[in-house]
Amino acid sequence: MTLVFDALLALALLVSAWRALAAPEPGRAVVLFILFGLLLSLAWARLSAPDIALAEAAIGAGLTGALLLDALRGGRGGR
Amino acid sequence: MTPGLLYALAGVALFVLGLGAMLLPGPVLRRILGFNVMGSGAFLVLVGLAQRAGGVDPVPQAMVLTGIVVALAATALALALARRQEQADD
Amino acid sequence: MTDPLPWLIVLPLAWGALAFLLGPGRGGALAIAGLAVQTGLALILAGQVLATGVRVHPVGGWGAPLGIDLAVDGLSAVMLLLTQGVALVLAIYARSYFAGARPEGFWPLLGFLLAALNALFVSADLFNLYVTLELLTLAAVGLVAQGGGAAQASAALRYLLVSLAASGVYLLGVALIYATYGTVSLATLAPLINGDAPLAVWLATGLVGVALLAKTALFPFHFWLPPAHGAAAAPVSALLSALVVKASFYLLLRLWLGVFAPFTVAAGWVLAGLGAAAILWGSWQAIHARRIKLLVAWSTVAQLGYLFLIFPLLGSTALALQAGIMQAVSHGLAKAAMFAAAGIFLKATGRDEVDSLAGVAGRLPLTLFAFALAGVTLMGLPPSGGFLAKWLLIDAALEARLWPLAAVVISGGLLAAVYVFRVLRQAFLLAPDDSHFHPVPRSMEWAAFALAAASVALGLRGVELLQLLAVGRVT
Amino acid sequence: MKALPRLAILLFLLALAAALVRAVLDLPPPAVDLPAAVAANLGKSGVEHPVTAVLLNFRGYDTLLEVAVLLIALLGVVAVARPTPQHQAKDDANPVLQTLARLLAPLLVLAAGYLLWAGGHRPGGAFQAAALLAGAVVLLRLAGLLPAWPRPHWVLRLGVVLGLFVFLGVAALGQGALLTYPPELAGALILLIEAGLTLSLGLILAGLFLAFAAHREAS
Repeated sequence: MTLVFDALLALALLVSAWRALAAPEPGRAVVLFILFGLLLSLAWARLSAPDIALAEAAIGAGLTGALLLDALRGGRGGR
Repeated sequence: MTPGLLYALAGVALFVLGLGAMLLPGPVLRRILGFNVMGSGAFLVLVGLAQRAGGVDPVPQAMVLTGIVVALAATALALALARRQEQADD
Repeated sequence: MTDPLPWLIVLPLAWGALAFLLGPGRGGALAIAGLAVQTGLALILAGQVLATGVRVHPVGGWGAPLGIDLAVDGLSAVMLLLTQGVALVLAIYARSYFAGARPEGFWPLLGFLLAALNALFVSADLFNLYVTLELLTLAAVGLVAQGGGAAQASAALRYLLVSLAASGVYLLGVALIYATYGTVSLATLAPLINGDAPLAVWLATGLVGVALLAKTALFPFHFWLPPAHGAAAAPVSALLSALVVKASFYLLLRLWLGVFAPFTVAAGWVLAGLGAAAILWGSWQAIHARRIKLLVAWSTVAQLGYLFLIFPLLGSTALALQAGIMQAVSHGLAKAAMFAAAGIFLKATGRDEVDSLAGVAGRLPLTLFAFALAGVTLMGLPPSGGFLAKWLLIDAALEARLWPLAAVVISGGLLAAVYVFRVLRQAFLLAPDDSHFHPVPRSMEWAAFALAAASVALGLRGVELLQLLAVGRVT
Repeated sequence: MKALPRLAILLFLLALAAALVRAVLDLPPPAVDLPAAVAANLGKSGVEHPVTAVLLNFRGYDTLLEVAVLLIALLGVVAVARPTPQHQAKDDANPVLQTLARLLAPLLVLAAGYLLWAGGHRPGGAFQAAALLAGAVVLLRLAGLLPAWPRPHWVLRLGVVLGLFVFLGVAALGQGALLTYPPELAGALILLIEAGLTLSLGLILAGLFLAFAAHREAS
């Protein structure tokens, strides 16, 4: 049962990453990327790596996300 | 299949996805996101394979913590350079 | 802590951080003092290696594979000496170059760049090497972006993205190695890796190799180098061309001769072929470059090509390694001198085209002489270090009956002569009446001359260097 | 780009993926058992949490270099940021956001302190604590309660490098090899390093954002 959850989570990781990279619009790409970071944080928790899960949520999704969002506000989205 | 192996395989897919985004032509933002996805994939492979038989290996976990911070530093620098480059185009 | 080895990493980190604390543009004197001490430490270390052989320093006292080991053999010692020496002279040059202008973060970044280089040359741990590579990349990119112009930012961004992609590929290779063997320590890995390793190790070898080739800018991965090295300030271009690209070459060589040796035999020819292409294509572009710094940068692409000609020969003769390192060292010195001279031309004439050099021979004879001496090394004329390198290379190629390699070496030297003489001929033309020359500090001219003279003198005193190089190899 | 190179890249990526998957599914058990070595030496490391022991003791050297990586990124971002003549963020900021920031920022700082302390024996530590600290600064900034940061003042610069200096000092001044802690002091020294790192990394991470934000306001 837990393996099913893991498989779904892995699939969600791939889909969110794919959509973030394929998104034509920068805002959408960044939001999807932040979602990817949060899902990844969950995956780290599933891998018994709570330290990385914390860091991924705070740094990978949080701070990187804040920087990316700020980049979007600044202009044409760092194109 | 253990969760470790499963996430390692997901990591391989993410790595190739991110590498593709960096190699194929596209906007700078996509390349920067691609670098992050690629790095995350490599991190998952590192920890996932180390824990493929179950159990916990703190060594790759500590390496990934280092790597996440390095990735943030690189992303910040890349975004700042991208913005500077863009200003010239205006 | 009395061992000089870790101080080569601690010191530049400390003066880099101190320079940051002092504020934008400050810290030049500190950097020069730090580099002088580091040069002394590198000499002491080289003496120790000559006297007692390979030195190992277990960080934290744990020892590999639990901890991280630092290791110095002859090869690392040569690279450390080259790095401290070139950086010391370039720091003196940069202090005059940036006088007046506030070079923002140049001095702290220089400290971190040197810490990264030294750490890379002594690390014996694949993951630690990843961290040093990232440190090196970010410091180099930060230096290119100094000055903050859009052109620099654009070149820096391209450089950064290529380097980051390469780092990611390298990291995956490390992950596969860790998965297979449970360690990333080179010393622990060496006895474990053999020819019938699983597919993961073959892939890891390929991934790490390609990543390092991209970072060394071997043809066809060279495309990021000319814009980055051409757009940066002259002292930065000199550091990048002389030292930074050599670092990833050094690492490739170290891994190729060490842990990855069982897999790399067939790829030697591919590398030599790419190296030959780099020599021809880089020289061709240098001959046709309009801007002088771009000419020198394309020449770097060509000269890096020689480094890869040695790979198919490494198995058959010890001459090949000697030739490669002699080329790395003499090119490092000569190219630092050339970029330094180009920076002086730029300051004096205010323009950066080759065509604007007319009259330089009369106004800046010492700098032009430095440029010409560096050119002698690039062409491979006696008695320069470049001559010794190319002589050893031809010798090794003929010994292995691979005369096409020898032919490439000779034609590369002729092509180098074309672009060097293109600059010299222009410099000897009479200056137009409306031209202005700005005075340039003598210290800058002497710095360029010292580097060029060293690249020639290397040919006369190369034996000592080769002796050091021969000291036992750590894997 | 033309279609052909694109197709070649896609084919290459597919081949790479296939080879990697095959390699991953066909691995022998590792020759070296590093987790066992970590467990055996955990008692001598000064901390109880294995990841912290690896991060700040067994492989603390990686972490030392990584601090320099962050500092470099900050230098790079500051170098390309253009100086700003004035900051008007305060005037147009949302009052609700300001109240929220005033409430949340102290909580984030408190949580950072907890994570820092917890790192010795359970998940947490300097990096996560620093990220929360940076989060507090960024929040205050977004609420207009802090100015942008185009050119850091010397007190800020001291805060930024303090962590590296503490780390370097402990690393270089010990007996024996680089980064050797005396066993009886290891726990205290690691906590000292972590405290310095939390402050400095927090400021650096926040600085990456603030220098960047200053850059935007200028453009």
